[in-house]
Amino acid sequence: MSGKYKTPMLDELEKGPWPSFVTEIKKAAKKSDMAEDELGQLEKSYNTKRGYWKHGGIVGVLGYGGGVIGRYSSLPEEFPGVAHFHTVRVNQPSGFFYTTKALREICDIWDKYGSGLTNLHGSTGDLVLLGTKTENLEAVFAELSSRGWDLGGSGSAMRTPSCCVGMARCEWANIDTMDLCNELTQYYQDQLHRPAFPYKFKIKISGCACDCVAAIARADLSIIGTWKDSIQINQDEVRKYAEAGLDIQKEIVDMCPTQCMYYNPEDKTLKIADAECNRCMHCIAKMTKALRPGKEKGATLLVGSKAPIVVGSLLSWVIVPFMKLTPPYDDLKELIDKMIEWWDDNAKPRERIGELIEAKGMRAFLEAIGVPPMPQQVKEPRKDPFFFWAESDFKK
Amino acid sequence: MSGKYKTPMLDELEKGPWPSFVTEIKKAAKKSDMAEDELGQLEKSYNTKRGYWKHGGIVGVLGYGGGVIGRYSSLPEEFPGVAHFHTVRVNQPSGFFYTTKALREICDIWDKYGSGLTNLHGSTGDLVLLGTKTENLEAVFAELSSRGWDLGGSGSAMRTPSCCVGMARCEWANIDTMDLCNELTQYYQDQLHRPAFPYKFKIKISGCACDCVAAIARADLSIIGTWKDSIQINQDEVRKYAEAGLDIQKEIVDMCPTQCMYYNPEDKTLKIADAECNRCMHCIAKMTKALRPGKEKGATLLVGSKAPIVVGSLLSWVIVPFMKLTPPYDDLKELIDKMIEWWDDNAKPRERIGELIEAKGMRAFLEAIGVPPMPQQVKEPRKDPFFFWAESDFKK
Amino acid sequence: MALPERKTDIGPPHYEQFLPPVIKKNYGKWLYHEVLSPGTMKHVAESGDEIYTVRVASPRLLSTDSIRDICEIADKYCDGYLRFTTRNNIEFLVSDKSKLDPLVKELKEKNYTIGGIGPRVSNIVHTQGWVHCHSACTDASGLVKSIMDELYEYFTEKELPNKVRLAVACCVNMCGAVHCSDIAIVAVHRKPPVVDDENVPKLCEIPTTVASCPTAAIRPNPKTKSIIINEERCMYCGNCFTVCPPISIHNPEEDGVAIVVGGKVSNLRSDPKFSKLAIPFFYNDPPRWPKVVQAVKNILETYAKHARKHERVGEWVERIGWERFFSLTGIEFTFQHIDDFTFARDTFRTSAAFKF
Amino acid sequence: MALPERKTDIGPPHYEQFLPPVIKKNYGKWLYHEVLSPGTMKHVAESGDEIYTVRVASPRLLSTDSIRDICEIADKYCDGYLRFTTRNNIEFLVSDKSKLDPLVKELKEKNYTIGGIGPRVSNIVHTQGWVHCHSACTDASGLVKSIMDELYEYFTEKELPNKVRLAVACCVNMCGAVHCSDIAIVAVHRKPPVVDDENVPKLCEIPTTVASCPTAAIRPNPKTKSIIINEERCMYCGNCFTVCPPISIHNPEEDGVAIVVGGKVSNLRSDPKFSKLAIPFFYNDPPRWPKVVQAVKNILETYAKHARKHERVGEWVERIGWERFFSLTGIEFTFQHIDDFTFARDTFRTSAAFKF
Ligand code: SRM
Ligand code: SRM
Ligand code: SRM
Ligand code: SRM
Ligand code: SF4
Ligand code: SF4
Ligand code: SF4
Ligand code: SF4
Ligand code: SF4
Ligand code: SF4
Ligand code: SF4
Ligand code: SF4
Repeated sequence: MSGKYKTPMLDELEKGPWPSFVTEIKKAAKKSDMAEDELGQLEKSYNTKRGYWKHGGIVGVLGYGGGVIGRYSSLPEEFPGVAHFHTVRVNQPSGFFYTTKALREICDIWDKYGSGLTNLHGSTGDLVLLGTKTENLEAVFAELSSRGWDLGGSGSAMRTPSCCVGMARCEWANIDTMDLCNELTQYYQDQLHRPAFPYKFKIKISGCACDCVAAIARADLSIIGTWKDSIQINQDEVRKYAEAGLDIQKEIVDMCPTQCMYYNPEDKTLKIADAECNRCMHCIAKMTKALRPGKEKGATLLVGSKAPIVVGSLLSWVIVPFMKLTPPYDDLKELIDKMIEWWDDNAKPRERIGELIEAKGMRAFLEAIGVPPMPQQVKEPRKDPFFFWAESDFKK
Repeated sequence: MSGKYKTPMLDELEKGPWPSFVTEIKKAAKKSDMAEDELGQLEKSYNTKRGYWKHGGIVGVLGYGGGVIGRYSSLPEEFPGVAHFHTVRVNQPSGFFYTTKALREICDIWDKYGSGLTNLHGSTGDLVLLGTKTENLEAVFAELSSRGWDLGGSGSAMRTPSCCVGMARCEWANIDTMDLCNELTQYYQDQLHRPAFPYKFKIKISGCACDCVAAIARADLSIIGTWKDSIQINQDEVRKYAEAGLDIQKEIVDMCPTQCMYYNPEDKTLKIADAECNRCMHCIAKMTKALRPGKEKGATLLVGSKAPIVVGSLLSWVIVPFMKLTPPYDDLKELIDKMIEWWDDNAKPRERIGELIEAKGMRAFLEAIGVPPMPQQVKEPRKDPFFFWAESDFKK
Repeated sequence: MALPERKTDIGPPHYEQFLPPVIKKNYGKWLYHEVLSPGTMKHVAESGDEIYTVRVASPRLLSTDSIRDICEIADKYCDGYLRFTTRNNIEFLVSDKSKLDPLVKELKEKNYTIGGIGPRVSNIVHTQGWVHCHSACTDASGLVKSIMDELYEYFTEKELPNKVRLAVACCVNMCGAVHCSDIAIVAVHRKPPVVDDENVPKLCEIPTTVASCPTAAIRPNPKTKSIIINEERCMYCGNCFTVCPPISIHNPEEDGVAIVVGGKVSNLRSDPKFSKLAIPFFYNDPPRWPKVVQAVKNILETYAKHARKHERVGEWVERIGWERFFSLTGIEFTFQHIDDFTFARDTFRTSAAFKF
Repeated sequence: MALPERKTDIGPPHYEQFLPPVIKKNYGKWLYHEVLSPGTMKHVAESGDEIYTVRVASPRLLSTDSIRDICEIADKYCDGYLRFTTRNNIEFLVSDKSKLDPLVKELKEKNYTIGGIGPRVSNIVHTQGWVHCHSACTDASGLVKSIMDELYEYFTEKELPNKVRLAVACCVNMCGAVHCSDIAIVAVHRKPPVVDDENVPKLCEIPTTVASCPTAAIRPNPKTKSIIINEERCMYCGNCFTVCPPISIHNPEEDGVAIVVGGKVSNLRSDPKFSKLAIPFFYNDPPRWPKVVQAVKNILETYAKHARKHERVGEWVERIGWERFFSLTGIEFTFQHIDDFTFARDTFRTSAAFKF
């Protein structure tokens, strides 16, 4: 099928050393006329500087309200292969680990029923199968689900949770991100597949304050591993770092945000005033052989981050400074349920939980979920002396 | 007249080492029944935990719309001496300098026509004469003005400008705060005495970034002296500070916010990367014999600060990062006139200029007064990609 | 007795006539200053000339007799020249060095309070209170006197890490610099105002009254031609009362004061800062507000103990973090501390790095 | 051909089945890691076991054939185990140290791009663009390819002061982490949308459409049963178009991209930060957007030259001040940079201390 379109613009993007998405589309176009028409339409976009996709209609698989993004070309006659070009969001395994066997199975299914194009992965975390026709959706789903795969979220639903690699390959994980991610995904299957929320709800889980899944910036619930006790110091390794030429004073101590570290260049030892440490991870990250997180591990729960529309972009806000997290995570699930219930009861359509908290006030949210006020929840107390008193505050 | 009231509550406030305002009221009460009834009413307030003043009616002197704060007791029968108890705001001389002769003249007038109570000074800066009757106002004004005194501002008017001591007794003054304060006060006499603005407009002037008149926090226009070139260093004096035991590294260099200072403990010399200095004044303040502001002097103009009502308290915003200020300050006057004109044209009643700028956008204000956008006007650029394009922006 | 002829729009007297000759001569040519004691300093000019300043506390509310007493002293030691500071202290300006010690001696004999220069507590900037303002929800002067009696030695003697600026405002109009003070007290109401529906239509402009509310809690009541307050939304600021007298906000039983901390206006080291809520409420407790006084002292002394030299209160708190401010001072953190006004969002913590 | 029986609500496959045995064994017991080269690292467990990772760039948009190619390599060197990173790179997981070098060799031979580990540029997080999204106002993949070709050696080799996270979003919905990236590109419109009054009433919910506007620029039009846009207030975000298709925001002549900088999500040293506007506009200039590419490179290299070791872009900018960012990069400061959205106030400078 290849060669149907001249693509001088896109061909430019096959030059240069970075792997080319154009090459990928061309590869797929060799086997799929969907991919080929994608190529043609895209070349046209490059010439006219505009997209040719219509607003997605609602398409999906039986019994599910999400997991498929409907997409139609606005030029179906010119590019019939992409007249329908829906994406299928396949829920990735926690941590994005695969065997080649599993990946090949998915490729085979997708060659048969789709464009042969994928995204590994979508920004939320799904394994995205890019472009198929309405009539193939049920087949794709049957093939996938019978092999153990399920769809991810879309629409006003729980969205596919995701997490960093955590304990699988990282020495700093304070919580089992992959297990927790898997557990929550399973626990929220119904909410994931049948959109019934005011808007989307995303969960992301990082094992420590490095936040390698960018949870704090793009999840309605951001779970970030941390510890309560003292950083574990191996003074032998401290000495070795010093001897290997690390300028501990300058690169570590002086960059510690709480200024709670003391380095003695005489005997090459390091001290930390742990009560003042805010567990930012800088020193640990730069001296991983010498320093390790403490032993009393758990997570901070933060709520509300999202992209800019409507009220401006949000980072998540600390709600629970520290929570122990052990399977089956019942406390956590109960708390999330309460958050969602309050949100569901109070939000307007298309209002994210962060926007609702801002609209109703943090107090309303905390009281609804039963979390007391704590200074860790704020950067600083309010400035203007404009504050409310509830009847209950007068009692004492 | 003294002894009319038992004041056990207030008597408590004559104990202790700090000078007592109660003693002052009692002193005045010996001569004035106004002051005596003030004492009685205040004791009542101390017992009942509430004030007994009514909302001020409009009172004043002929031809003026301000300068007097009308005040009436809500218990005129019980305390007839304060049935009327208006304050007269006398415009203080720049820098709060006086001769004893001048002060005594005022005291004499006030003993004759008022309560004998004063505030030296009011928060805005006026010499406040506290408490007289409506029928005395003209007499007070005639006595004062014939001796060279005039009233300060009140109501929706230009308010009495004030300034730090500046060049009169401070080595750091970059501008002649007292001359400028006097010049602007004179220039705005009409606006000061005849309220015709949407709300109050305050001007405060500090000679350097120490801001000893708190201009940045409580003036619609805050003028703060600064310089453009390099801090003048006297290395001999640096050495003397070091020899006298000042820990220059710790107390000066390490506390410099821009980290632009370098101290050589060997030869006890100090270097400053002046382009990176933000002229915060820390080093100069702590080493006044060794360091002096640069020679190219002028001021930063900031706009908008005020108390919390209605939109929350504001600090002033940088509008003009640097302006040379030489008498008769025509550029500055012209610019202030433009600010006030725009404010006057656009504000709702009781809307301060800072509130208006926020409501209309900084661009509207800057364009109206002819000041270009500059990074010094912001702490940081906007975050969300929500911005406007004017037709004029497309031209280039 | 005939009144002298009035003049208008003459403005204040020109300051020059009030300057001591040594200041006039060295105007703009000062070289450096030295703090000689907590209440005295000398400024040295490029010419070598010197001027000595003696700073004395003032209650600000002064009787004419006290002013005359001060004048007498200034005549004796200062050739009749004196000034007041922007924080309402009195400054005796001594041109003749030999008069410095005698001046100090006489001031001490007469029980004047000398101090306030350098890294100390200076006079408290404050407002009218029950002495003169209809809006007052506490008495400013009484609070100031009670606090300064307790902090006396921090004015006259003891050093602190840096200057500590205190302020008191008797209502949220905040006619001082409470919103940018190291430690400040602001009086607050806690109950919605009561509306006198009969007088509101007579005395108030309804649109102005509606617009006066920061939380949009007020709407017109077409029936009564008065207004209705949504009590749920009201946070008792009293601005409606300011623009419309028949709306009464005073409630002696539930009025009181809040303490805010950490503000500054100087630009040294760090940017000017707003004060933040430390303690949301104390009942008015005249004549001496003992709990308020102790709370202020506790904050001041916690600062004195933990801050680094040259750190202002707000700089110290920002270095250690607000969570640590609360644990070090032992102040309880409440729902009132969490902002819910317009810019609340920016005060929520967006970081997993904090102290326990 | 009969389809297999479908199952529902089974969720994703359990991750355990995809873990290499050495990971299963040492799960949660890793001790430390070492970066061996810009694209390889080893993790050492408490048991002494090791696992080697080789990171390879991916365009993210992958054909099934390419996935199969990758699988083939993973079979050969990794016992069939591999993973993808949160930034869409491929990670080959090598349990047998002896296979590391041969793997790297084969990858190089096959022109795979190895790198992205340590203080470097990693893969650009991006979105659909013209490839798949109706909302796209630029093409994300083309921008990514053009930029990464130019920054190639910052992925494969050159060190930077710290990690630099890039992102591209094809509209302000920002389906990536543009709002918290070191350097990011976001596509923007510059003209108000055009309303198709005939179809709006048929296809849209008017209240939802009105509510969708961040600047309250939309009001219902009772006459046409459609809506009216106040063009003065519109800042072209396109959210009305998202909820109501007959409102057309695309304008190929005036659409383009903005560059934002200084964001981060990690908590190391400083709190997570939002990205801020650096350059408000470039015209779309496919296929290679040369001016955008150069602008990104200029910012990156200015950072590389001036930042201290371990400083992220935002930390560097905050240390030197935004005024200095503009002077060092030579970027023009415009009215667009000055915030006028809800929280504008907090971005205005409230200090007399700044650099010229
Ligand atoms: C596919 C994906 C981008 C990608 O190339 O990876 C994507 C694509 C779309 N996003 Fe997204 N979003 C994707 C991750 C995100 C993320 C990042 C994340 O989840 O971590 C965000 C920012 C975080 C957030 O949720 O705020 C994001 C914020 C949005 C928004 C703005 C939501 C908001 O509250 O501001 C919209 C608008 C909407 O929902 O109407 C949106 C809407 C869309 C729609 C459905 C377009 C629309 O207006 O309905 C896009 C479909 C494109 C297409 O045709 O394929 N997408 N979207 C990502 C999902 C793949 C996956 O499932 O793994
Ligand atoms: C006398 C004085 C307090 C003092 O004890 O020193 C004072 C007293 C009053 N102020 Fe003030 N303000 C005084 C300086 C200030 C300051 C400080 C300053 O000017 O540096 C402020 C904060 C800065 C500002 O302007 O925002 C201030 C902010 C207010 C406000 C709130 C204005 C706002 O926009 O938020 C009001 C309310 C109003 O205007 O209706 C107010 C209103 C009042 C009124 C007129 C009461 C009212 O509601 O009408 C008070 C009269 C009290 C009385 O009966 O004596 N006063 N007022 C100060 C004036 C003396 C002088 O002329 O020197
Ligand atoms: C006399 C006075 C100016 C006037 O025109 O009246 C004045 C005079 C001086 N100030 Fe001030 N300041 C005066 C109010 C202020 C204010 C305004 C206020 O408090 O409302 C401030 C801003 C306070 C704030 O940030 O909240 C102020 C912040 C400073 C600073 C900055 C301190 C800091 O590190 O933040 C210095 C520098 C220093 O202390 O090293 C300073 C330094 C000075 C010097 C040393 C300047 C000089 O070389 O003469 C003067 C004597 C210092 C002293 O009192 O310790 N002056 N100074 C004011 C005395 C008020 C009083 O009675 O206590
Ligand atoms: C593989 C991956 C996790 C995953 O589940 O896929 C990962 C893995 C590691 N990260 Fe990360 N990070 C990964 C995404 C992130 C992200 C998320 C993102 O970029 O969207 C962040 C937050 C970025 C931000 O702040 O904007 C992130 C911020 C860090 C940091 C903090 C850097 C800093 O100083 O701000 C460290 C610590 C360090 O580099 O010293 C770190 C350190 C690490 C370590 C060293 C942890 C360890 O001991 O294994 C891992 C290898 C480092 C490397 O790649 O240089 N990782 N790391 C992700 C690789 C993405 C990629 O392909 O490049
Ligand atoms: S977030 Fe922490 S635990 Fe997770 S991969 Fe990154 S560094 Fe490791
Ligand atoms: S984790 Fe961060 S705050 Fe704690 S000691 Fe290390 S660098 Fe300092
Ligand atoms: S503001 Fe500056 S110039 Fe004015 S008195 Fe204070 S230190 Fe001196
Ligand atoms: S004035 Fe401030 S910024 Fe400049 S060198 Fe001195 S301490 Fe540093
Ligand atoms: S703060 Fe309030 S009560 Fe006190 S003087 Fe000002 S307006 Fe009056
Ligand atoms: S007291 Fe303040 S918040 Fe309450 S109704 Fe009046 S203006 Fe509104
Ligand atoms: S950023 Fe906008 S255009 Fe790009 S995929 Fe997301 S919704 Fe579509
Ligand atoms: S494009 Fe955005 S700002 Fe403009 S009308 Fe639509 S929703 Fe409002």
